Amino acid sequence: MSDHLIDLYPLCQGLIAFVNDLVGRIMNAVAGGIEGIGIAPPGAGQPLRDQAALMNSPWVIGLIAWLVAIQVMILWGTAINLLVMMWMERKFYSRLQDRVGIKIGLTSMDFLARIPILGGLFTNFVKRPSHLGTGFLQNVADGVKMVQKENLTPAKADAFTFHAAPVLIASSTLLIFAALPFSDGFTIMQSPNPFGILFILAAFSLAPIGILIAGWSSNNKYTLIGGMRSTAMLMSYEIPMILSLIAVVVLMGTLDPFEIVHRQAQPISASISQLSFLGSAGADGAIYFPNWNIFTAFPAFLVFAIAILAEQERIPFDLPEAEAELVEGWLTEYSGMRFGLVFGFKWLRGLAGSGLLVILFLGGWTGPHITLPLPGLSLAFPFQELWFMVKVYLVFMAYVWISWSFPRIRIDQILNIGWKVLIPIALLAIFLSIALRAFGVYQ
Amino acid sequence: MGVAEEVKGELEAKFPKELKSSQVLRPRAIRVRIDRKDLLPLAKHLKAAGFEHCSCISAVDWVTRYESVYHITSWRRNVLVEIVAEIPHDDPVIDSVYAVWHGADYHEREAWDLMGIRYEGHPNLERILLPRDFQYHPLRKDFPQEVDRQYISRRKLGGG
Amino acid sequence: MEWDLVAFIAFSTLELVAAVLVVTSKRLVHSVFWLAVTLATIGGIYVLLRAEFIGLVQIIVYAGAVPILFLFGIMLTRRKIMEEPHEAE
Amino acid sequence: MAEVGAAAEHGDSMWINMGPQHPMTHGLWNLKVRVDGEIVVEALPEIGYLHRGVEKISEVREFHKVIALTDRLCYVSSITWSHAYCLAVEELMGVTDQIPPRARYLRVISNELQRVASHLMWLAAYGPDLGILTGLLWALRDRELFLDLIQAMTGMRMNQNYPRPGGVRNDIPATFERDCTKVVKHFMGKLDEYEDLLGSNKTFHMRTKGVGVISPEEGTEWGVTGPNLRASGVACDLRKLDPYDAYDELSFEQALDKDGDSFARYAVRMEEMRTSCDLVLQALKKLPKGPYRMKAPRRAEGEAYRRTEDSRGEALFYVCGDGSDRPYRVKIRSPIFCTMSAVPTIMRGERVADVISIMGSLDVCVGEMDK
Repeated sequence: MSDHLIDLYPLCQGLIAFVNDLVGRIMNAVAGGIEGIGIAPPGAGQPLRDQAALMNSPWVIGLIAWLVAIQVMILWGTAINLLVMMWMERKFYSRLQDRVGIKIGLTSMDFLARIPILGGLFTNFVKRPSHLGTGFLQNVADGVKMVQKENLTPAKADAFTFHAAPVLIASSTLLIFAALPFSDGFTIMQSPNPFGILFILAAFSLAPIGILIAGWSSNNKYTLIGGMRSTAMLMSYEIPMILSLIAVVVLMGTLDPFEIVHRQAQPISASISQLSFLGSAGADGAIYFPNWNIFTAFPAFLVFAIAILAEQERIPFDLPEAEAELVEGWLTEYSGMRFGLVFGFKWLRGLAGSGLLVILFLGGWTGPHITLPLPGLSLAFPFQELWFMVKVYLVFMAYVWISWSFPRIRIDQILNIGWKVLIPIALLAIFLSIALRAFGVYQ
Repeated sequence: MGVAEEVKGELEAKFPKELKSSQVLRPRAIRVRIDRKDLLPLAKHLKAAGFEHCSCISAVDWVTRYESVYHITSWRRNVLVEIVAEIPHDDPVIDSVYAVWHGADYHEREAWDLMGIRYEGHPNLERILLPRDFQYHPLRKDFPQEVDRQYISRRKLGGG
Repeated sequence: MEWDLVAFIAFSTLELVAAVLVVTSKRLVHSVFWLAVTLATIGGIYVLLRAEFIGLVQIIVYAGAVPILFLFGIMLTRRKIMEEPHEAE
Repeated sequence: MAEVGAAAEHGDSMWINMGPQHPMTHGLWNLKVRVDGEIVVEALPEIGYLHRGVEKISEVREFHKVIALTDRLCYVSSITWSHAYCLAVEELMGVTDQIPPRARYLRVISNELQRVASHLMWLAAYGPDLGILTGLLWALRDRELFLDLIQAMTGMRMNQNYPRPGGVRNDIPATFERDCTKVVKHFMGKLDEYEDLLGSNKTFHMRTKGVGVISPEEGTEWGVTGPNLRASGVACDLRKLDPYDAYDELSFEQALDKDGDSFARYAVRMEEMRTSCDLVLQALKKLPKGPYRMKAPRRAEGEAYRRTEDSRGEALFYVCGDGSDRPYRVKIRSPIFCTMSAVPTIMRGERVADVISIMGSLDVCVGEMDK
């Protein structure tokens, strides 16, 4: 646990006081110059006293502090991560394909060199501006392009559901991040959170309705088939996903993500005493073998990882939008930013899925760290969010690796794998977990 | 005696009157020339004799007559028979060999499309390369080659 | 003010309106959409009643069940599900 | 259109247009499939979108000027098409026996390089069909090497205009042999990488094995040729059966498979790339000295045909002359045109997702199909 770097409450208090003061000064300057109006006699100081009092009440300041916190979390949790993950995927699969990939970056903006003051800093950019960047801004450019495009509604489409579906998909995906903790302190639903995992699953399971509605309402055969396939696939992979989750829950005895992560941070000998030779939590800083669920519930991990791969509609399972046969699947008819929304949310689902995988099986945000000797603070380094993001990105990279080296498989094969392979393995995993608990091997 | 002479001998023995001429082109290819009415019996005989592959059907407009040229291959015996069936110019009709070799399907449709030879007995003799509402058979010699170009240049001269 | 009461009134109003729309909608998909809204708001009411587990399970199960209902609706009703342009002629 | 409307009324099945603008069609054509759920009940290819009237235009051009048209029959396999035309014209002119030996070997080399480039283009298109974009990038990367070689040979990167009646356009540059050996040996190593990515990939097997099976009888009946028929086990390689150029002086085995499914077609094409590389190396070793072209006559009379093993199957040119310096009639037999007539038979009973797997493995080239 580390202390807070910034306390938001006094910050917001100071901010509001500053705004109040500023407004008062302006009012005084404006109204004070007009004689006879009398709303603000010179020297009264506070023209909007009651309002200022309301704004200064702890209730409002607390609300604003909360909003700022939520905004920062959502922004960092989704928007920034979305860009980072898209960039990582594009760069990574470019290397797999023996090429360099996207290169638009800050250095590509050669107008920076023409700004008189900053010009000296950016002179190098002029020569081959588009060949110098890291490519991070490419996704921003794509997003801007999407925003500029027209939002078309097909003539015979069912306008209400056609427009409602992206909202449903986007909002349900964002709901996941309300309960997905990035660290002990980083969450909107605070610890303890007894049904956090259940909430995430509930939010995960809302998207198929949106996809089905989107596919139907576009009034296009490709989207209809894509929507049907997508729903069939997501439904049938949710079952092994939840079953494999039950195996973990049986081991851990809780649905609280914080509790699950804390239990995984302990050495494995704390749960299985027979494995004490793997090291135990002794002195501070001792390296020990952690109690991650990937070791104790490996079949469940396998099933869960494959199910998450399907939930992301990534390539071995991307039949719903198999571009070679169904053009773009259920999102064929969407255009402009509405397309960008539903398309980009695939990455957010990937982020949420990878995060869930890390929390459930890979020890979440825990890992070896040192405490930085800062005056007045006890900051852990690498801090918890960094551990979490490193793990999530590694898991995500594994998914990218898989999806760019496999062909997509057929819908009947996908469903066969789901029902005939994954569900038996998941049931086996539950059985194993129950056996571990029942015979007292796992405490 | 090579395999081509063998096949030629067989055909001459089986169809003594029908073959107008027969010659060996290369060690593994022969050419026979027949009238259009003898096509189907010859085709059926060839099919029974192991010529299972219909390579190509070409239609040629020799102004005085049409020719429908069949290249029939046997993969196992490795020999090719080129059948030149003559068709009178005023009545461009010939029997379809679709029932013998299904591979003739698209070739006959193409020949009908481009040359206007009607293949009797073809199940679906429609235009294949050109639009359905096209009215001419462009590979005929009386279809002027330069029409389109003149049309385009006139349109250009007219400013459109 | 009792926020629980406000939320309850909001949820139940939404639920009632959606439930009415389920029955009155002419198109299959609209009914399904409103059905999903109805069931999700019932989940919200469960949460308000301090039965979080039931509420979340309600959402998981019914969000899963509704698309299957919809699939059955499409498969088993012989109505045309798409606007075929040439059928208007 | 009447039957299409009737089927839609029936309600159980629906028509899907895969084309003319569809990721499945590599080019401009339309495959209408009637599906019952995911099963294809009926498939109707619609072709002709790219008809340019090559046969008609050829009739007003001199014999050697037609080569510029045959180059453009298939943009990924220009040399093999022009080569087939030149062989037919030489036969018509009666100079087949007088082609200089060096020209015959140069033709083999250019043909085989072109075949590898064409098969790589097929592989590049087949990858994204099945969802492996990595395959596309890898195949295009290696195709670039072969395009460079062909460019060194012919001077052009695309639509190479190389064969001539009587030989080839120009001799190879001095460094060609060294470069070619290097590239071909490098590429033979890369072929094993493709085997890792595709051939030994279980998911690839799931998509291609047992899909779109063409039986030998069916394939021969419908006029399927080339790698597609050899995948069914019919030995129909015209380089062996009806040798032209220097093929009878080189030793090679035709690639055969027996399953006739998409995977067999993939395997045959991969094997053919190996064979082609081997042939190039052999021909380079045996390359005789001497002139690379003879002076062919300008006029010709009569009829002649020649068939060659194109990258996609049996290419046949039937050329007639009336004694002038222009062909009287040129008939092109396109292998894909004939394969397309078998598509309704192959497709029946397959799944929609497999339509892509099958059409991709057939290697459609619309330019030569529509002429």
